[in-house]
Amino acid sequence: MRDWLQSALQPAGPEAARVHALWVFMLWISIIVFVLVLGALAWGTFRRRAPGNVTIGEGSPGERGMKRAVSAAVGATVLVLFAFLVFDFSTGRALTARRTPAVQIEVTGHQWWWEVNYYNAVPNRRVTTANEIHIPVGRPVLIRLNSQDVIHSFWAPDLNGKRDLIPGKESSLWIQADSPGVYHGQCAEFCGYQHAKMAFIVVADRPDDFARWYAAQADTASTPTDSLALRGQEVFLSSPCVMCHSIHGTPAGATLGPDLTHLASRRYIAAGSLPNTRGNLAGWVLDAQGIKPGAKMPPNSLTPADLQALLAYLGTLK
Amino acid sequence: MSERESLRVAGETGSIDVSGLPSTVFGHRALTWWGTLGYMAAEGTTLIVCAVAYLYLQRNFATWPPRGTPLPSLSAATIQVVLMTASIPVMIWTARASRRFDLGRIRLGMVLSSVFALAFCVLRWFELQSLHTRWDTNAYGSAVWAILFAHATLLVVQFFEGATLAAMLFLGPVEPKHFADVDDSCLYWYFMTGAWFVLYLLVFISPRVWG
Amino acid sequence: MRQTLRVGLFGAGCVFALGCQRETRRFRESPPAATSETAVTMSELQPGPKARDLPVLNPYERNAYGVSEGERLFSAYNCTGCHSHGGGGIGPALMDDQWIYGSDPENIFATIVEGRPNGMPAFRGKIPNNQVWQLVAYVRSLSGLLPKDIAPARDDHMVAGPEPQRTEPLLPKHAFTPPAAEHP
Amino acid sequence: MSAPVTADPDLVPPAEREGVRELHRQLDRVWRDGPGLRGWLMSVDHKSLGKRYVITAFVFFLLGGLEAAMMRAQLSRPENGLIGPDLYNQLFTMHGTTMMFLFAVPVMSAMGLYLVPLMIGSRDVAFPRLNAYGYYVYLIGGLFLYVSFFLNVGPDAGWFAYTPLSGPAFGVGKRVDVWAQTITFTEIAGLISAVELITTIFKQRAPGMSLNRMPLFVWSILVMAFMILFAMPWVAVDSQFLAMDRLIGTHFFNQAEGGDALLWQHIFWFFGHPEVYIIFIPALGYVSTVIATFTRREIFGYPAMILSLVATGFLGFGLWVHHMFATNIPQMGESFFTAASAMIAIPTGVQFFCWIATIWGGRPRFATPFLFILGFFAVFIIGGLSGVMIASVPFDLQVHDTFFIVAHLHYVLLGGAVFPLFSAFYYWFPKFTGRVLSERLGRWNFALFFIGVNLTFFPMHLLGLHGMPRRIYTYLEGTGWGSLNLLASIGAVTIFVSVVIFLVNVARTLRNGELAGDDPWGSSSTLEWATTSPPPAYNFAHLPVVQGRYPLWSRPLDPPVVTGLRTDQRELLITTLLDAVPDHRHRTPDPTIWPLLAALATGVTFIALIFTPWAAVIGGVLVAGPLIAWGWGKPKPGDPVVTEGIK
Repeated sequence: MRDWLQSALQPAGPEAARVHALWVFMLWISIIVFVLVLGALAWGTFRRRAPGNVTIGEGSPGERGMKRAVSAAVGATVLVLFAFLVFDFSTGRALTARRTPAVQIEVTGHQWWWEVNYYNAVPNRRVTTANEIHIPVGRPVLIRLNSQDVIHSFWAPDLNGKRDLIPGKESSLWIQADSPGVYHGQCAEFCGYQHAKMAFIVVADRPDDFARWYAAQADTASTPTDSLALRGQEVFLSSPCVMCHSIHGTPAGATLGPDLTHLASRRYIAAGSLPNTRGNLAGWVLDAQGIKPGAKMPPNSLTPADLQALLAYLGTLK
Repeated sequence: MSERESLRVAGETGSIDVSGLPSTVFGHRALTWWGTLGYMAAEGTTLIVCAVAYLYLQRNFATWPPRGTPLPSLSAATIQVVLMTASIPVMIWTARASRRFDLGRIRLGMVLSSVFALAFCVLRWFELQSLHTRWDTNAYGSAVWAILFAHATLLVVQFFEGATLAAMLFLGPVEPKHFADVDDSCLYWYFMTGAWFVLYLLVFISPRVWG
Repeated sequence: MRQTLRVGLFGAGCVFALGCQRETRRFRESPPAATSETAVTMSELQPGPKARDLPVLNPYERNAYGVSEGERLFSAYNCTGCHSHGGGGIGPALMDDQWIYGSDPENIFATIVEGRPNGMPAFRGKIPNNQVWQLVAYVRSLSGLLPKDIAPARDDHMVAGPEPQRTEPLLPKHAFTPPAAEHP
Repeated sequence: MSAPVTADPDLVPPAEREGVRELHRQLDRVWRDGPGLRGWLMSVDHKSLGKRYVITAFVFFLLGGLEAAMMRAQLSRPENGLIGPDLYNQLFTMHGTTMMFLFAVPVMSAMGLYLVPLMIGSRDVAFPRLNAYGYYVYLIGGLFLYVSFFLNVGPDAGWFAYTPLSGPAFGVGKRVDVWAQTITFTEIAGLISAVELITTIFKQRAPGMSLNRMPLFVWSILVMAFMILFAMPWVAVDSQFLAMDRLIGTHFFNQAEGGDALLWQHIFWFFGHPEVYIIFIPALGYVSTVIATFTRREIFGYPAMILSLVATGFLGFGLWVHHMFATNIPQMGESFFTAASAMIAIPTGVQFFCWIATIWGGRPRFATPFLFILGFFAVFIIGGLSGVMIASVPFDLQVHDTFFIVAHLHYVLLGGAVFPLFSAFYYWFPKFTGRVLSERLGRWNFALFFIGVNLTFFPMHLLGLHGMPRRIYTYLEGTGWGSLNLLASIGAVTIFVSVVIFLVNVARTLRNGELAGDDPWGSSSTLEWATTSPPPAYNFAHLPVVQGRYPLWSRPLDPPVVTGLRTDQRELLITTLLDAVPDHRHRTPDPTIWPLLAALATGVTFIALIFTPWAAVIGGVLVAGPLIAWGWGKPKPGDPVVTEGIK
């Protein structure tokens, strides 16, 4: 079933499932139409004809039969299109039906990563993360979409269709996952050099897992205990890192780049293009341009010791 | 039976001798008339796009023109309208003269037309002043400047064409086709002025009616 | 004939060079440490005999991408907080042609890296050198010290015009009113 | 002078033979282009210009194809390091811009400019100098784009150049300005060709060719011309708005100052969707012409065909929003545009069924042009069906901006335009050059092209459904898209080979292909086949008189012709709009250099406009000079001159 990383043909939520049903219907209609039309063409082209050649330009016998056939074909076309419209409109209505969202998430597009903010009535319980969206399984979730720079498009094929993120024009999208799992998504509107590597994942958790995850994310980062990590924190705070990234619980509070408060808890770095391993992280910190040319993360030169310390510190940001 | 009819009947049976046909005609019979019409269609569409942009951008503002930008003053634009209205009879008169191959009159007509066109261009300058905004102030400024400039290109083209034609008619050699050209230039004139009447209502009046 | 050909080729060469230089996107810059901090002398005092101070040339002055990056960083690093979009505020205006500490690239570089009295903070170690040079290029473009075809055009922010000229902030179309959400 | 009625020296009694030869010599003297390079540059003949137009457009087709090949090479395997994002973005922008603006539309109007006067029995288009001007503007625009590309100033914001990515804040450097001005160039050329074609078709048809006897090809060109006339100004203005935003700081698309990014999309697609039909409708004309010739019977349902063409032309303007379904527009609008998009399948269906009926009732002959038409049926139907699918909003939201769309649009445009175009090349090549292309190579060309197209683009449907977005310069190993992409890249190689075979075929034929004679197909129905191949500078010694819808099929031995046009100067016969009754004789201009100079001045102006707005003023003066000289022609001896007080 789920043998593709992301696919509209392996629906994992009610929205995607409806669209998939529509697709199957249209596919079969199309196959039938295709076979019929090309069959008629083939027959018309290769049918055996009476010997002896007709003088050029003279109409052949059976014009009236042809007239009937053509009219019938046109009528059939109209009927098929009508059926298609009915199915389409019913699907469309179902998809835009309003529900009470279990969670509201504001997703903001940046060149080239996704900022994720969870609404919460209690201001200091709001959660900010990046490129990784956790949702409770089996519950409708409302995604509110905005962009900071250019037009992006939010698309997780397994869950629902896409919706554009247009600067200054908020839009919204419903997603819902039937079963726990990780669903991949990607930017679908050309947005510059790294449009190709602007991915994200949606993680559907069981309700209790989700609550646990949310609680953890809402906390600030704990001050490291071992000396190496402490050294790493100094490195972080005294290097260009702090110009763009924020870690709650430390002076680092910039919002240009992804929030790193719980970096170590994420599955991927660099907007879904690298698994979050120590080695990848090191490569990303030193030479991001080698991995995502044009990305806004500048290259950094750190002494091996500093690098090790920094990685140790980042590793503590569970 | 008219010349044409006889030719048609001839065509149904056999060959046709067209040596008797005229070589200079006016109105929709002439090729240039259709050419002019084509360009009026294209330029008309251009003006429509500018108007569409104006109306579309309006939805982004609570007040139109935006708060802080005064309404465009009417004086220059209204004078423009009056002057254009006044010019139309002159051009009709010129068109009639051209169809009668009256060289003297169309010379006068073309001179008048270039004078009018020049006056329009000058007035256009004052109209731009009377907008009380700049193209780079906000979307409203951009839209109105775009409309006035798009229409200004028509004025400039008309002045250029009128002046050249006048010069030709005086310096010669004058060919019959030039009479047809004068006729077409009058046609274009009606389009140019008519277009301005509409745009005047859009840019200068409509904000006053529903701001 | 051959002469004209040669001239033509030469011209084409120039255009090519300029076009390239203006348009290249240089993503993979050498890390900050590679360009030594001492490329710019911060003080007149030097050990040993006086060395001729060569004019430092900024790699981004002729590169539109570098300048636009500088523009992005200018607001990203909140230079706008004090200098506005060049108009000035708490800090001096950068659009005019008055320079307290000099308008040469190396002077502006020093200003950013070392900081200046009365409020200009020092960004040494915080901003990688290549980004500083990008900022320098942009700052110089603000007062028209860069060729027009390289300086960036208007940004997508509000124009720095007199207050009443501005439009009220726009309400997003189809604004969404959040229904009551359960709190996890 | 009274010329003998028949223009073929061998058909007239010996006594008159010399007179006929003299007539040919005389007309040739008057209509031939001047000698040498100068004459070549001064030419205003619709045939030499049309030929240049077609060749130029085809060269751009090859360039666009090479760009596509590079992209396929890059995508052939995951994480490929062949091409970086910067170059890749330029490549797909150049590919789209080239194919849409420099190849598809120009080649269609070019074929029209060459063929229409021949098909309606006239001697040139309505405004020959304007025709030359239009071609040179188009040529300059194309060269400008490619020179910029090689200077690394190639546009990189996509052929759709969505703001704000293409705007001043994110579109760095002059790349997008180059794009915007290229658009202006090509739109001017397009509008000129539209006016040319409409006037020519309305007023220059041979006596007796009333509207209801007009060949279907001419009808399709007419509809195309009208669509160009009302669609192209939209994108021209839009790109000027963009250029102004970038150069003089206007705010059309700047959200912060009340501009609107969606305004760009609305205006662009209000042109962009008709654009597709501007490309597709002339192709329908080729199909009808070729089918009639190779089934040797008249097209079934002539009135239905015309009504469908016109209906398609109108409906084409009502669909643009289906390119913007993902931008959160109101439900009501979506439903309307879905219905409209589905609706347009009906007129297309009507034409398909009429063609099938025609073939059924006729006696097909499987020459290469007809093979390409069969290919057109198979390929285009797939594109049409997937087109109906993506008219559905929910489904479109899944596949929008994915490779499914890439597959769809290539099936539609290659199937709907390029297959018929190749068919047209093979069909009319003898008329253009006087030699017939090799059938054997032609079959290879067709077979490989057919296989290649399906091999390249069918897998893309699956890629799109499996989540591969458009315009990505690479993709990760884990996506599993590798094998399908490799398949597509192999298909691209096949297409490449087939196009090379076509070029070889052309080269060999030009050197020593078999001679065509007037009509190598033996069963053609339209007037261009009534004259020699290639046609003489004056097209016809005597303009034909038309007495039916398929003049060459119901042709008496001694066909009626028009006499009495002056032979000592270039003169056209103008007829009435509806019934094509002779109305008057029109003096048409001789060769001149001014259109070329005017085009050069225009080019300089537009290019300078990228750097300073003042270029508009200086350029205006610059262009005015050649235009005055152009208009102020000295009358030739024999032209009537008006003296004082003529009444």
